[in-house]
Amino acid sequence: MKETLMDILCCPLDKETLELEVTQTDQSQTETEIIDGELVCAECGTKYPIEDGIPNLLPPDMRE
Amino acid sequence: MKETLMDILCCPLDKETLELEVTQTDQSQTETEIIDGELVCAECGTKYPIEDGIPNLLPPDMRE
Amino acid sequence: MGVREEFDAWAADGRDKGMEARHWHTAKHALARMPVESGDVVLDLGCGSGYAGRALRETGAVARAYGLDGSPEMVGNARSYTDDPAIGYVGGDFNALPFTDDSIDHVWSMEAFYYAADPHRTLSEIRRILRPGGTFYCAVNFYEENVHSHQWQEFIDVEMTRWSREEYRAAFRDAGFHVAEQDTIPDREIDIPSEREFPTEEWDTREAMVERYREYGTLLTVGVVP
Amino acid sequence: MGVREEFDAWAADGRDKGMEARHWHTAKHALARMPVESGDVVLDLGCGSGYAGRALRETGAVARAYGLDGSPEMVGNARSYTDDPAIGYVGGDFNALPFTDDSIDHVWSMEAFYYAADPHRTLSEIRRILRPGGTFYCAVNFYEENVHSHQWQEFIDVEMTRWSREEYRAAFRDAGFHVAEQDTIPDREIDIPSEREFPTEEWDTREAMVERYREYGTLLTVGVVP
Ligand SMILES: Nc1ncnc2c1ncn2[C@@H]1O[C@H](CSCC[C@H](N)C(=O)O)[C@@H](O)[C@H]1O
Ligand SMILES: Nc1ncnc2c1ncn2[C@@H]1O[C@H](CSCC[C@H](N)C(=O)O)[C@@H](O)[C@H]1O
Repeated sequence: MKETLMDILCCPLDKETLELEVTQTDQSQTETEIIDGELVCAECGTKYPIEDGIPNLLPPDMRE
Repeated sequence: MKETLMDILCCPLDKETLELEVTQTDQSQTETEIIDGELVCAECGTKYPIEDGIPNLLPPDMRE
Repeated sequence: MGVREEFDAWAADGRDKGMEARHWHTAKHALARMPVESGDVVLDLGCGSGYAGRALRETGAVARAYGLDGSPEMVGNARSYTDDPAIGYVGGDFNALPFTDDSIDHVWSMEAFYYAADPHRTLSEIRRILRPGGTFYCAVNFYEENVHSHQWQEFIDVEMTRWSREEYRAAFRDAGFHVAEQDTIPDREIDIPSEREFPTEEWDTREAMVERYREYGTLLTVGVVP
Repeated sequence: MGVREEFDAWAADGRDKGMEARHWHTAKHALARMPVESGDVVLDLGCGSGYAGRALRETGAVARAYGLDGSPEMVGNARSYTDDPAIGYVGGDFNALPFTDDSIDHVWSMEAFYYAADPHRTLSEIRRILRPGGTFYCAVNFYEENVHSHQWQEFIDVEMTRWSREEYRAAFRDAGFHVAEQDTIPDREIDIPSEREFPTEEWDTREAMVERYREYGTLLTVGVVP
C-alpha cells in the first residue's frame, strides 16, 4: 500500500484514526510501497496487519 | 386542459398564482376538459389564453 | 425567426411524427432508466409530438405526464394523439417555465434543450420546479463530440447551443444539480445501407454514418436535485 | 462457511479472472456512465480481480482507484495484476467499511452487493463514506426479476439477498440516497449457441438463455448522496 491511502482509511469498527507502523518498505517504485507493518486504531487500539503490501482491515472476528 | 393541471401551473413571469376563468368546457370525458378560457396572474394581471383545450403560457412577447 | 415559427412549420408538415420515429430508437432506452414511481408527475420539455409522456403513461409508469412546447402547432398535434385524461400539453418557453417550485418529480427532454435562448437559465428553471431527488434526463444528438451534428445549425433558424460532454456536466453542476450519469446511447435501429450505396445524399462514407449513429448516438446527461 | 473461505477458494483456482471476463460484457457499459472527473477517487466494493479500478485508471478517468474485498486471496490477486501507484486494494467487509466520512467520490460494485450480511447497513456505510453528490453504481445479475438467477444460491455458501428492482430503489431511498437511474443492461457479447445445441448442460432452452443474458442482463441501480 501507498501512504496516500492513509488519507481516507479509518478503523472499520469505530471509524477513528489509524496509526501507521511500518516494518518493511519497497523504495524501488516512484512512490514508496509499504510492504509490511501494522495499522493501529488510536481510539480502540485494534491492530490491523499489512502483509505483502496489503492492509487487511477486516474486523478481527472475520479475519480467520 | 384538466383542472388538476392548476395544482402545478403558475405565471411564467413572476411564478405567482393563476386564476382560472372558464368560457367553455367539454363534459363528455371522465374528467371535465376546459376547452376555452383564460388564466390570469393574481399578482401581475397577465392573461394567458386557453384555446382548443390548450393553455398557452408563453410569455406575452413570445406569443406572436 | 424564432422557435414558434420554425417548429410550427415542422408540426404543420408532419415532421413531428418523423422526429418521433427517429428519436424513439434511443429515447426509449433513456426513458427506461428513469427512476419513476407510479405516483410521479413527469414533464417533457420541448415535447414535440408528445410521445415520451404517452409512453410513460402507457406502461403505467407514472401518474401524470405533461408536455411543454414553444410551438402551438406542436402542442396541438401532441394533444390530438391521445385522450388519456392524465396527459396534458401546454404552450410555454424554456426560459420561463409556468410551473410552481418543487412541483415535478422528473423532467425529460429529447433533442430540444439546446434550443433554449439561455440554457443556464433553463437549467435553473428546471431545478426550481423539480422536488429534491427529482431528476432531469437531458438527451441530445447535437453536441460537440458528435462532429456529424455540427452542420445542423445551417438548416435551423433558431440559435443552437453546442456543448461538449464536459460542458453539460459543468453547467448542470453550476445550476445546482448533482450529475448522476452521462452516457452515449447508440442508435442500433436506423438502417445503414451497405457499403456500395455510399456516398448517399446525406453521407459521404459508411464509416461516418456508422460513427454518427452507432457510436455517438444520443448523449444523455442525468442531473439530480440535492 | 463465510465470504472469506468461499471466495478465497474462487481466487485460488482462478475464478476471479473468469468472472472478470464474463462481467466485463455489461460492467463496461455501466462504468462508462459514471460521471467521473479526473480528480476523483473511486472505490470498488467486492472488487474480485480488481478490473473496474484498473479500467477507470487506464482510461485516465480518475485520480485514484481503490478496491475492497473480504477475501484476502482475491485482494492478493488483484494487487498482482497492476503496478499503477494510484491503485490500491484492501481487505475489508461490507458491514464495516474502513473509510472516513465523505472520503470517496464514487462507489462501484459488480455482482457483490447481495453478499452483504446486512445490505441495509452496507448501504448506510456507503452513504457515509461518499461525499454529497457522490454516486453508488450497484450492478447485480442476481435479482428477483431475473428468474434464471434464483438457483445460484444453491452453489454458493454465503447467504444472498435477492431484491426486486423496486426493493433496490426502496432500500437506496431508506439509506438516504436519491435514486437517479435503474436499468437492465443486456449482455450482447456472450455466445449463445444455435437452436439445435439445446438443451445444453446449463440451459434447457435457447429462449431461456436469451432471456437471461439479452433481456435481464445486469440490473444497475444508481444512488446519489443528497
Ligand atoms: N425555447 C423553447 N421553449 C419551448 N420549446 C422549445 C424551445 N425551443 C425549441 N422548443 C421545442 O423543442 C422541440 C424540438 S424537436 C424535438 C421534439 C421531441 N422531443 C422529439 O424527441 O421528437 C420542438 O417541438 C420545439 O418547438
Ligand atoms: N461481505 C463482504 N465484504 C467484502 N467483500 C465481499 C463480501 N461478500 C462478498 N465479497 C466479495 O465480492 C466478490 C463477489 S464476486 C465479483 C467480483 C468482481 N466485482 C467481478 O465483477 O468479477 C468476491 O470477491 C467476494 O470476496
